[in-house]
Amino acid sequence: MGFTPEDLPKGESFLKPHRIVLILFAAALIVAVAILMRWDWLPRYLPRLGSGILVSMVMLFATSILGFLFAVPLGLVQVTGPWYLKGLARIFCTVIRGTPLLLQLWLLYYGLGSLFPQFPAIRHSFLWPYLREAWPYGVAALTISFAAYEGEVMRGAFAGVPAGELEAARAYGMSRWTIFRRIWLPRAIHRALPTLNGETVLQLKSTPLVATITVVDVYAVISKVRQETYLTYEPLLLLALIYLCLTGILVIAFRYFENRIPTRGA
Amino acid sequence: MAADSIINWSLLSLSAPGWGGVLLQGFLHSIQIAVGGYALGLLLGVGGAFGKLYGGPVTRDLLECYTTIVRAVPELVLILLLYYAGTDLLNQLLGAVGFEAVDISGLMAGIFVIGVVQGAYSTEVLRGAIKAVPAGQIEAARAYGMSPGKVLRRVTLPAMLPYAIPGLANLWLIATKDTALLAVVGFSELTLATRQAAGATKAYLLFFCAAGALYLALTLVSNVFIGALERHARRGFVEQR
Amino acid sequence: MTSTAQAIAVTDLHKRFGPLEVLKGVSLTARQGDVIAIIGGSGSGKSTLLRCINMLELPSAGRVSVHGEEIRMKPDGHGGLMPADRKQVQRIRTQLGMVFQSFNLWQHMTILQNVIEVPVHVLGKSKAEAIETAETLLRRVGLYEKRDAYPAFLSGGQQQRAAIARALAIQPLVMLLDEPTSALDPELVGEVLSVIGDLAHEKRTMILVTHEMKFARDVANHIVFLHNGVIEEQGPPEAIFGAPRSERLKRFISSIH
Amino acid sequence: MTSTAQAIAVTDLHKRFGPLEVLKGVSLTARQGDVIAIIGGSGSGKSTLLRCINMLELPSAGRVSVHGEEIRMKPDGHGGLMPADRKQVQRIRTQLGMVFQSFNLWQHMTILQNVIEVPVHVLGKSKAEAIETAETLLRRVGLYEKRDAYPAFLSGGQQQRAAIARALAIQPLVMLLDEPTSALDPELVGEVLSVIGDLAHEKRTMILVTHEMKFARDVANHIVFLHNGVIEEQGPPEAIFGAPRSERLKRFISSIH
Amino acid sequence: AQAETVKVGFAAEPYPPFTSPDANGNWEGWEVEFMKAICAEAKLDCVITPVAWDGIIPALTSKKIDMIIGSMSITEERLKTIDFSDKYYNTPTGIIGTKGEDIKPTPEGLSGKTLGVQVSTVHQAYATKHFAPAGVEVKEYQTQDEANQDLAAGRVDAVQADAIALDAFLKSDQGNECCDYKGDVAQDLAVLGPGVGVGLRKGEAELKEKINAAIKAIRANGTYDTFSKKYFDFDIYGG
Ligand SMILES: Nc1ncnc2c1ncn2[C@@H]1O[C@H](COP(=O)(O)OP(=O)(O)OP(=O)(O)O)[C@@H](O)[C@H]1O
Ligand SMILES: Nc1ncnc2c1ncn2[C@@H]1O[C@H](COP(=O)(O)OP(=O)(O)OP(=O)(O)O)[C@@H](O)[C@H]1O
Ligand SMILES: [Mg+2]
Ligand SMILES: [Mg+2]
Repeated sequence: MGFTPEDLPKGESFLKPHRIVLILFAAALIVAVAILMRWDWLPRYLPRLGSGILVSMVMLFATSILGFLFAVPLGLVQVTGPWYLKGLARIFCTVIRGTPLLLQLWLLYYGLGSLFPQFPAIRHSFLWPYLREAWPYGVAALTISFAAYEGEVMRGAFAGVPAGELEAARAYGMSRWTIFRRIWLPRAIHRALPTLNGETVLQLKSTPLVATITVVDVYAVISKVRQETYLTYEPLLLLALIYLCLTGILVIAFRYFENRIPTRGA
Repeated sequence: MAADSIINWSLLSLSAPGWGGVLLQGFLHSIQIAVGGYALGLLLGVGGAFGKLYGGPVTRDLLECYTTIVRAVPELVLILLLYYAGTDLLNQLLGAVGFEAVDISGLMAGIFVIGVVQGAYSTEVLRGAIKAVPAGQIEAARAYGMSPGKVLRRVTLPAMLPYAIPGLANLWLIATKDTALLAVVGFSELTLATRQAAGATKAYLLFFCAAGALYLALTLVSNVFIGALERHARRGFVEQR
Repeated sequence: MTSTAQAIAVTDLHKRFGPLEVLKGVSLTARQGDVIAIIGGSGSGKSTLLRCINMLELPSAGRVSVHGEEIRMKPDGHGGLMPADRKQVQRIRTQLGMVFQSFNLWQHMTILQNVIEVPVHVLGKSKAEAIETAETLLRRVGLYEKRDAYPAFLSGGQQQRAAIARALAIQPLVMLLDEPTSALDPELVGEVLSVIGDLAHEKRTMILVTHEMKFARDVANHIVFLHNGVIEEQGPPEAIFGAPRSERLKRFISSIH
Repeated sequence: MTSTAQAIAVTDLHKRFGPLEVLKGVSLTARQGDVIAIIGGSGSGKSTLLRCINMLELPSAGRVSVHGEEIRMKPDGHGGLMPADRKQVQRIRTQLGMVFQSFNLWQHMTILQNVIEVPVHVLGKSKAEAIETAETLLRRVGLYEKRDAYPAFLSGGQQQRAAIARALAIQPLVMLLDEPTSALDPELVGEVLSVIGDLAHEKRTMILVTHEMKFARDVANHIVFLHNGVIEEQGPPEAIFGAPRSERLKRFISSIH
Repeated sequence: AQAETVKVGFAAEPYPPFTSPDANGNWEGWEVEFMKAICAEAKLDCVITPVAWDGIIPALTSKKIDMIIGSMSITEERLKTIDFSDKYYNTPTGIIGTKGEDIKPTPEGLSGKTLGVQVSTVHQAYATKHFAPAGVEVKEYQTQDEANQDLAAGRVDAVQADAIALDAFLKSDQGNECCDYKGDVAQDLAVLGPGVGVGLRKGEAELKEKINAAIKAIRANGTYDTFSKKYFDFDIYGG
């Protein structure tokens, strides 16, 4: 029995005898699932599944990019900002992280959203066609949530950039904005990438919540399959598979960015 | 539309016709599930982490599958799958060996589901924490002739705590909020109780805010305890700004 | 403007951290081409003095001039000083090439990117021109082959040399070096020594902190012995090491076995 | 059992990391009371040799004896060796006091707890007795006042001394020290030197790795020059530093300015 | 005979006047009274078990509940998976909409509008079959309450549901203010089915007989009418 990772065998080939057995077993399981379960409904729903996946992806990308844009200032002011901004950012992050996303979503959609029509000014404004849709509320709630979680991550990342590297930048006469743009931000993002990867997977997994406010994402499509076919497991298994694939794509994409700047393993 | 724009606080009173009691009851259920699920998850996590670090190749690969799949599939889907298929399978198994089908209560199912999900995450947190212990600390213990078990008890476990606590604390907060997902299987925890109260009284804003406040209070109280625990575990470690 | 030959002038510099007064009135002049070595015990304020010269630490009192231009300061309202003109400090810093004890290379850039960063993004040189200069410098410190490596993959000595190349790339009037040979093995110390010797021949002014007395004696033309925040003694190496006058310096030198 | 005077015997030791052969057949004997200094360039295998002696690295081939008892090895099935008897290794390790280059103090214990940990939990001494010994040792290395501090709050020199106290507390037959003066200022090097001198007077055997030649010359009675995984030359300090024979050693010593 | 325990499932959301929770956490409404009457009559020891509507059929088939008394209409599609007792009520299907909006309960009258329905109801099936092809945007909600909510909030123009449930909504402050009844939809037996029955697992003939007998009995002895009068001023059993 060893106690450091160094003791573990490494550098061996991926295909070892027990792996082959495991893979065969998994393959058998998949074949059994494919044959023994009912999949005749699949072709009928394919187009809808496609558009559902598209909606999920759009939700994911739009909200993570928007959320990240908010997260950078949120993290930054918590590290260097004046006390009132620091306090506000802290409160925002604590409140959002302290309450369930589902609740925030409903609060926005059924709570806030149902207040709007009471004001004729809003009801007759050009915004109304959007405000009566569900997706803006979904995007808003997911963006806010991502911003709060990422704000924390970026706070840690900004604070974690070695002070010496910032000092070096100052010592060579960089202005504060140049330091931020050239050294602090890229370095912080570089440090935060592995965490951001995990958080983006979490964000992907939060997207099905928008189905509860009538946005038809892939989860909603699968729900519909379940309700229309009264099948319990098959649609859920397919859904799990879809999310596994999406996660895989995300992980690979992030790996690519991480590897652009190599870091030395511990 | 002035009817419900004036807040009717009496709706929150603890006894009927106020809904405060129902909400608190749901809150209690949420905490029960969170505590149970978290404890189960921790148990799975300790086993998983050690299995992954020191187990045989088969154990490690199986655990890798477990953590990868559970962390990649949305909790909502896992809860539905485990709730329906998991209990179904269990009963079929029991039936096959000749036992009576057991009746799995919503509470037990909830704890089971949250525990399985949490187990995957805490496996990773604990594994990372053990790996974060500087190799030199463990080498020093071995250099002075400690047996493997002693190294684990006297050095590895206490030394990894500071690295594990932030992650484990996050998991606890996630556990308290994941209970909300059990609303989809009709378990009457805080979120569902809120929805019922809001639906019956139409005071949506009021009840959503009340539930939010309850969750937030739980988070804040937890933070106090976590902070104290972390300070204790970090004694001897330099503050990292 | 005073004589152009005066590269750095520090006058009656004080620095306190809360209750602790680290520098208690230090005055120091470096003429162009001088190599000044600051020696002294741990905690005597050597690094703090170096950092005050380029305003990485703000002095509590005192004046600093670089090539005859005094850095304008104003009270910060807490009993200390702060720069009156941020732009002036930024400009003057581009004339001071600092080499940090812990290198402080930017980890997200390759060695070449580290070296051209300031010329391109602060001094406004063209990228092609900056790369040309940088490659010459890297060749000189023996790191040309490593120009596309990231700092984390270099040995300590290589990082040290990259940090020197980065400081040289801004063509500074004055180099400030904080323990440039710490954590190097004897052979590498020799290498760094020769690079610094070359720089001295080019009449570049250098102020360096070191705890390797041999190194100080070989490279500097002026030694400053700092003790408890004041300059106990200064002078040419022969005088300092050969005929120390103060009790403290005698004890310090005798401890070097 | 061979002569009790033979504290450590390393015979034809080989160590490879994958394709890289770091030690290519090293033999070394230390009699009781010897102080052996291992010198050599960066990457020459000094640390690896020290770590092979107490089996922190498993040798690929060769034998190690401690006080005449040979550590029994068996093939590990991948072309290397592994201990045949884990219990024997654990027992022998309690006779070898290792001081690591990076100290490796246990961060979650105070200095006193660090020092009594092994006596109480491995050697089975009573806590009171262990504390008494530990306090004597800490007084001796000048750390008695710091006994309830955690390692992270000590300066480098203090940590270094605590690590020595921890190794001494197990009353080892042999001390293994890896660069015990790295990152210390000249005055602190002197302190460590005197502690090691005291140990030598007690006839404790010591094997130490260092890159400070002065230090090696002052403290050791036998110098081993390692180059590229083989012992190029060994002998008393006067011979090694005064009259080096091999080309490589001449060059290494001349680089010490 | 000894009373056996059966778990009766229904949607955990308010669906007045059939099932809705009160502030004590108790469930009340017409369907709750019907349930009690049936269980008393059939000598069953019933446990009220609210579950999520969209998982109610899996819950039945995986034995988490034993029967569904949750305003579930008897349809061909559902009969493929589960069994039903005889119907115990049948009401028309209607459409409500924003006051003053020109909406008719026909494909043409709804064209270009947004119609809210609850998922996995006959209303969803009906709307999908008859309205969606005519250019009506059909929006699906997890609960009827949410659909009503969005109608009041102006996010949908009309809602199709059970006429009685809609009536209850229109009588509430919120419903009264925003919306009015636009009429019944045309009958389509194949989709809307013969009415609402008790949902049962397939192959449990004994339980099914008991329930059918109990429904007959409470219809005959007047119990059904007695509690129905508290809620409705017409015959909810329907033709
Ligand atoms: N930011 C700070 N806050 C508080 N005290 C500080 C700070 N920086 C330095 N000091 C203190 O000022 C004194 C001088 O520090 P300085 O780093 O200048 O010493 P030094 O002469 O460079 O020593 P060394 O040889 O160990 O590098 C020390 O006692 C140190 O603890
Ligand atoms: N775990 C390891 N895996 C692979 N290579 C290693 C490992 N440990 C050491 N090496 C390599 O073995 C060689 C010798 O390393 P060692 O640490 O013994 O050098 P050293 O003589 O102590 O040098 P230094 O003076 O820099 O400490 C080096 O080239 C090093 O890269
Ligand atoms: Mg210093
Ligand atoms: Mg070494």
